Amino acid sequence: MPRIGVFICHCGENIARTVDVKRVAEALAEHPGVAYSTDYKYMCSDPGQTLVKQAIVEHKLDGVVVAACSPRMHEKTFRRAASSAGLNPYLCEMANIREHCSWIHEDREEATQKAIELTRMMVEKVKYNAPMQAIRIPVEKRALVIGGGIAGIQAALDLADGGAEVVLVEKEPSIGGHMSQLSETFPTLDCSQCILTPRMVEVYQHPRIKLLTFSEVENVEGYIGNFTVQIRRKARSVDEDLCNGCGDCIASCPVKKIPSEFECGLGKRTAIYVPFPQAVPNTPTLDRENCTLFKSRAKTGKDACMRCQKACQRGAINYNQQDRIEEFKVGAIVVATGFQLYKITKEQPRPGISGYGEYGYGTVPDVIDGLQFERLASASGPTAGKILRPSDGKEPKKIVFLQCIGSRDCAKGIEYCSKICCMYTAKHAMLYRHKVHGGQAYVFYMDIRANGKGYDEFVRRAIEEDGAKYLRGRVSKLYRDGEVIKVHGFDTLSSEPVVIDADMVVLATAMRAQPNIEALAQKLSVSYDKHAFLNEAHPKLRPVETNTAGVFLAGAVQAPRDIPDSVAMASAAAAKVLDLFSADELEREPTIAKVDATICTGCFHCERVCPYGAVEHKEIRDRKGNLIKVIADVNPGVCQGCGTCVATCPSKSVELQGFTDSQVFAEINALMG
Amino acid sequence: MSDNGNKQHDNSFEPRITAFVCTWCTYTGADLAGTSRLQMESNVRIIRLPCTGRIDPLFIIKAFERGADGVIVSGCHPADCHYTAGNYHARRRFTVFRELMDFIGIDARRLTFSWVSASEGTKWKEIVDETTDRVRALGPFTAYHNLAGGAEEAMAGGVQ
Amino acid sequence: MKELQELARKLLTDGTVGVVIGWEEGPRGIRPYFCTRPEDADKLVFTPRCVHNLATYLSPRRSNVRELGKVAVVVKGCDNKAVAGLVRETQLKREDVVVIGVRCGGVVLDPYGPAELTANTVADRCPGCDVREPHNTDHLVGELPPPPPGEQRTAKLMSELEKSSPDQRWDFWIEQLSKCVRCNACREVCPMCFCERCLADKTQPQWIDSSPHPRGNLAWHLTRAMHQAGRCAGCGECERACPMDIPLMLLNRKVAQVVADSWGYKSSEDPAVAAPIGTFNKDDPQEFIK
Amino acid sequence: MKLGYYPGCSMHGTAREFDESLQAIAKPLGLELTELDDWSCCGATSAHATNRLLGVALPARNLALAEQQGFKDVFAPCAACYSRLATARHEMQEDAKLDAKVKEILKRPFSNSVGVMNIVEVLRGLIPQIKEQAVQPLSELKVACYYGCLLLRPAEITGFDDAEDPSSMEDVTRATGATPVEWRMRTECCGGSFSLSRTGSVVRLGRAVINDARAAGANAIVVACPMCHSNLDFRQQAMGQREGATEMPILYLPQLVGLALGLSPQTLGLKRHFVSTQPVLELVAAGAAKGEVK
Amino acid sequence: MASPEQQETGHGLDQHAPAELKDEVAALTGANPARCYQCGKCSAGCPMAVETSLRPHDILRLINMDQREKLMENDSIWLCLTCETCAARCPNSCDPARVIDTLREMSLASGSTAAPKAISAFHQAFLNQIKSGGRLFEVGLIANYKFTGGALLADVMTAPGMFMRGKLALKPRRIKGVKDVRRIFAACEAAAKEQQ
Repeated sequence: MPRIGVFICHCGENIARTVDVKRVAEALAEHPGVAYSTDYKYMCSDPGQTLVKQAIVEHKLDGVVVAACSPRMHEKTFRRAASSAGLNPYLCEMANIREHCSWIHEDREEATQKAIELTRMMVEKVKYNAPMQAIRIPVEKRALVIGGGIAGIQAALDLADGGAEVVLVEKEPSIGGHMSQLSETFPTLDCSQCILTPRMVEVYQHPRIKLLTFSEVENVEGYIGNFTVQIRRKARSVDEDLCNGCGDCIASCPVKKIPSEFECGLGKRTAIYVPFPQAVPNTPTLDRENCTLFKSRAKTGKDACMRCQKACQRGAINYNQQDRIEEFKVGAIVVATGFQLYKITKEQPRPGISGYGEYGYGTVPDVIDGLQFERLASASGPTAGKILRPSDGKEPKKIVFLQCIGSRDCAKGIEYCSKICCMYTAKHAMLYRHKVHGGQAYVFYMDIRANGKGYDEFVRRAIEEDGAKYLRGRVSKLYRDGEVIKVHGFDTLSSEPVVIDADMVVLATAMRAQPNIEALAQKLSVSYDKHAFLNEAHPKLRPVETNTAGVFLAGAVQAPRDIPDSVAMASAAAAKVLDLFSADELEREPTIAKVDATICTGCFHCERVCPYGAVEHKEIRDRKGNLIKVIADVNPGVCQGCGTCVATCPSKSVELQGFTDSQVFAEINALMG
Repeated sequence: MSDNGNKQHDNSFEPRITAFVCTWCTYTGADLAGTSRLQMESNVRIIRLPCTGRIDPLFIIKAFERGADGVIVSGCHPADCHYTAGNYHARRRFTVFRELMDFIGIDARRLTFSWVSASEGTKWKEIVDETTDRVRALGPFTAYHNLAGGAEEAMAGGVQ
Repeated sequence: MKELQELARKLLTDGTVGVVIGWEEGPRGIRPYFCTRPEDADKLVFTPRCVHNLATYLSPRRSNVRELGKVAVVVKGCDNKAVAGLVRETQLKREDVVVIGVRCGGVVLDPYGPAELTANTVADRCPGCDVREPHNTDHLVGELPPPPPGEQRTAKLMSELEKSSPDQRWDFWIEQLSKCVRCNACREVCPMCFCERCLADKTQPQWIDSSPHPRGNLAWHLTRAMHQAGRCAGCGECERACPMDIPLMLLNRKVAQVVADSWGYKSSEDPAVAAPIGTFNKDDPQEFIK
Repeated sequence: MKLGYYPGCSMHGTAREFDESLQAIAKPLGLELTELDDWSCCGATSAHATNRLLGVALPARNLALAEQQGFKDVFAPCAACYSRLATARHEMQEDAKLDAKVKEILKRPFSNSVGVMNIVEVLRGLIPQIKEQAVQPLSELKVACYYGCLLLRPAEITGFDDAEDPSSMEDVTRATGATPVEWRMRTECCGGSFSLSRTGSVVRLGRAVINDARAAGANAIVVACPMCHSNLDFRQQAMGQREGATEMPILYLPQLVGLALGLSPQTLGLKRHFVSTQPVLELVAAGAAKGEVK
Repeated sequence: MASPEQQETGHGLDQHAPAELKDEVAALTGANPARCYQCGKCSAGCPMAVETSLRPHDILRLINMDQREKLMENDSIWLCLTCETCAARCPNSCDPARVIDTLREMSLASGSTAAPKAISAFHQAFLNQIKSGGRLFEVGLIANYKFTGGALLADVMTAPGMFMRGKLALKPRRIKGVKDVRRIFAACEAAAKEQQ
């Protein structure tokens, strides 16, 4: 006869108000197999847990049912309590008489009856519970970091310094991300390059970091501690081992008029190029789209030009290089793919988002976006740090900054706040004033969101010391009028319509999720919101984890983030990974499928339905080694415990531990008994 | 449709309904219904399973055998399965099973299949109330339970 | 007939196979015949009374058959679907068996009954048969006879049943299934029932009451029909073998119909065709789900 | 193309030349206009500005008539009428309660099945015919296409062109051989509905429009709305007095098309304008002359 | 941030208008004033902003602050040209144009006299014309308007051009369905009364 202990929780008044807990305890005491039954005000409290532990010992219990809240709430708590009293934790179950009973019923009689039945049901189940051990799986102590922006760099360095192997994948030819394009950074106005480039070099030289630029994640398989990732190394047409970064090829390239992505179209580059002087690695990349040789190959099938090859003494140029796939085993993945900027153009990349016709859909040449302004303000930029109009190279005497372009604009399809625009606009207003003496900056804003250390002081400085005129209101329309841009706004504070004849307009455009980030998210089976920002596991308590164990988030891939936030997230993610790597093995709930070799006929229905490919073929041989049969075998590391195989198996030769047929059978009988 | 409380007290019959639900979506949705204090019919007893993929037609047969008047099967919406595909397999399985039950002469209205996500506490309440009302209106399902049985009579208590 | 015998003799003589499983004239009618010697090959016959689905002897449960050496089996198109099924479910390696297909004009209900094929004697699966000439076989013998006479009775019965009320259906089935004595002939004869230990024999827990009572019978036949979903070859052996004349094919056909209507699957002679249970489409029909 | 024709009140009065020119170009372009029998006023601004229900019910009556008289589309050349008819159609689709209420008031069968088309939309559809029929390339003519408000806004109701960056009127203009100038004010309001009641505002707003057109080098402004026309044409004197600038002829879009088709100024009602259209006619002639030289 | 669907209360003609002005307006327009975050984009584009004391965003603000009288007694709502620029550019689809239409209607119903004489007189005259003939008879309109006190119109009368150019029909046309039209007027005016 089993000896099961039953513990009915009042949950203060939450359960006791509608459920007659005493009666439940009494009813269960009568139930066959129950050796001890009691009720208590707060089972999850220390005295409550002690009560359970003592009972286990005193009454030699071989099973425990706690009738309280949802198992999702406290199953772990009570299983821990049980095991500390020497009972196998998996012999402890919970009956949910709060969420599923006391909270949803008013009639005390009904609720009490239901509580009794639910508890009985679990008692019957527990009779068939078997002691189980948590599953231990080995951890591959190498991490994949996707994205080589500041977040990815920080995560990679923290991980590597923490002793983990790191594979850092960047889709562009160089790491550095958006931060490498910035001139100076708020709120301290220190030069972005000066603080970033050393970190980039550190990554490059770190013995434990394998840096794969111009590469993308092709495929991800496996599970926490044991991922297998395939990385596509895009053909660079330059042998990274042979190249010494002398730049002769670049000098030799005849195609010099390609708008530079790094300079946001404000500068030009060659067909074989490094995006910017401090690029890491400084190995050039051949842009086959624009290369004379590849163009003529496409047209005539013949190779033309080939100057870069001739120019290269090391023979590093390889026009026939192909994409190749490299495979790595990693234990954890940090996603730090960052963001892209919203563009106000008529054509938009995703439905639901629209452009700004009232601002000319981006056809007015001297209306630029914030990142372009960064390039103009950057000492290493196309104008060597001078603020000049793209149209005629003149210095703008009047400049207007518009905030919330795309952000907080439901009509354009983005209702969220991009978080960084208030700050970088203030920075821009300052930089402008520092570079164009006697110039006047106007800022149209809706609210100033400067909620960071030193942030508000920074904005105040832009207003008080650098004389930026802040007008509270959105601009209705702007258009080119001869030399100037007419900006029609309204200052809601002075309640006056305002028209400014600006020489230049800078749009603080919204931060958006990267293009087709959804594809990557699906490969990682991480969910994303309607704007394609990846979802964290919990908005407050698990901000850098995802719902896929072993996959973490850092930076603007999760939501608009500034540099300090991104770096903080990156370090947090790295810490999480290192924590994961701190043990040689992972513990997992033993809720997995097990095959009964004696009766399995090897029809492999289970294999067909298994979502994880956890079912393997196993040969059964007699002593002489003759093959008797081939049967199914479940890889405990891969099985996630959905139990689809069990319901599919015709002969019930596979069982799901923790939810066995006997347990479910007992539950059904108990309910209807 | 009767909301909670105003039950058809004129007939004393209260159906017994077993619900087989997945732990990730529907069970969590039912928890949400609880935390949101959504009052609902008290006739449903939930049996928690990892995934609808785990739910075997035998469960339903057994439930009816032992005298259930109605059965609910519920899990994650398509594409939301915690195990990516369990619900898709379940959907095929129950497509056949439901037709078969109907063909055998078991009133399909005693069976409810639904997708209830972790955030659909209200939908769960509706499923529970609707099913209860429907089955209550159909009356007790004794036909199956009363079939002459064999060895099981002995263990009618449900304890082996 | 000669063609078949010659082929069998050749296969046995040159040692390609150790046994040819076919049919022979027995005292009371046609019966399965395990031909192991070339000189016996002339005993092999194929007539409208060759009802048995010999694929069932390929099931792993019949390990004793395999002891006779490599097997050649004579199949009608319908039987061949079972062969495909066994291969599909890895119970049989296609290369381990020589499949001899016979062109078929339909068979009678009862191998021991009247020999001549008429609308009254024709087996239910034959009218409207789409595999009178088997596919994916190693050898194909015989001339293609005219199509079978008559029409499917089960189909008629099924639609009538569907028209009637749930209660009427219930009464019909309870009456039928109450007859079941749980002799398991249906299971034994079925080529697709190859489990080492049938679920119905499982006692911990005992999902299906094993003694012949209506309640357990219902559970058993429901479960068996479910297990046949997308697997049943439609050979009708279960119904023929049933000593109590329970119209078991009604259930199998119903399931086959659902499978066809829902996912456009028809039992196939090609092992490569994926079975409908164990696969899915993201946009499968789901009207019945709230 | 067969269309139910809803002229609207002004087409029979102040905007007579709009109607005349439209009728004149209809035949050569293969446009068949059947006037809606017993149509009534759309209520214009006055109705919807004071009583929303009325602002919907009045146009709805005409839509209902069109439906009864078997038209698939109603063509309302007057931008204001177009706006009212289209708005009524839209609001009844969006708002079930309103729909029911209005139908109850109309006391006639109505399933809101009739589409509403404006002059620009229609002529844009006829661009091939215009090119084909054009005998006088207006090559010397630079015009400013003026959309005003009611043609384009609100976008979810009109929707035939981009509300902020429209191009349809320019497309039609190009088809006539004339050159549309690039200018700013083409979608700004001219003050239309205050034409009689708050002339001050109208003069201020209208002047801005004309000045911008002039600055952009236009020889004329092309409009599709009788209210815009009466403001810019009839009130131009008032604006001019304060500006002392040269006059700016205001043409209706069909008048421009008519010129390209070689129709006489008379038929096109070009003599009915307050601001003389003579300069335009001279430029047309100049263009023709050049054409012959070539 | 709640989606507009969630927030929009039922559309027009609700029999029981809710207490607060913003709810009332929401019910009558289908647009939700509460979504206005005072960015002023409407006022920035409003052609009348230089002439009115209350600009579109002020009006939305006062609605959200439940300042009924301030709104009804101000002539700004009567100076709207209904050019729809505000509605077209509002980031939150508050549809100021429609909202202002509604306010005018409410103001009339409340018997406010805030409307500039010229404008209300014009609207009155205009509608009278339609009521009597089914269509607008401009000469009639002008006469009627002058009669109701719109002096401004003198210039049109004295503009000899109008007649010379045959731009003013002299005989009023009356349509067959004029009764029909009058019934519509009656019904709508009745409904308007019900509103208050």
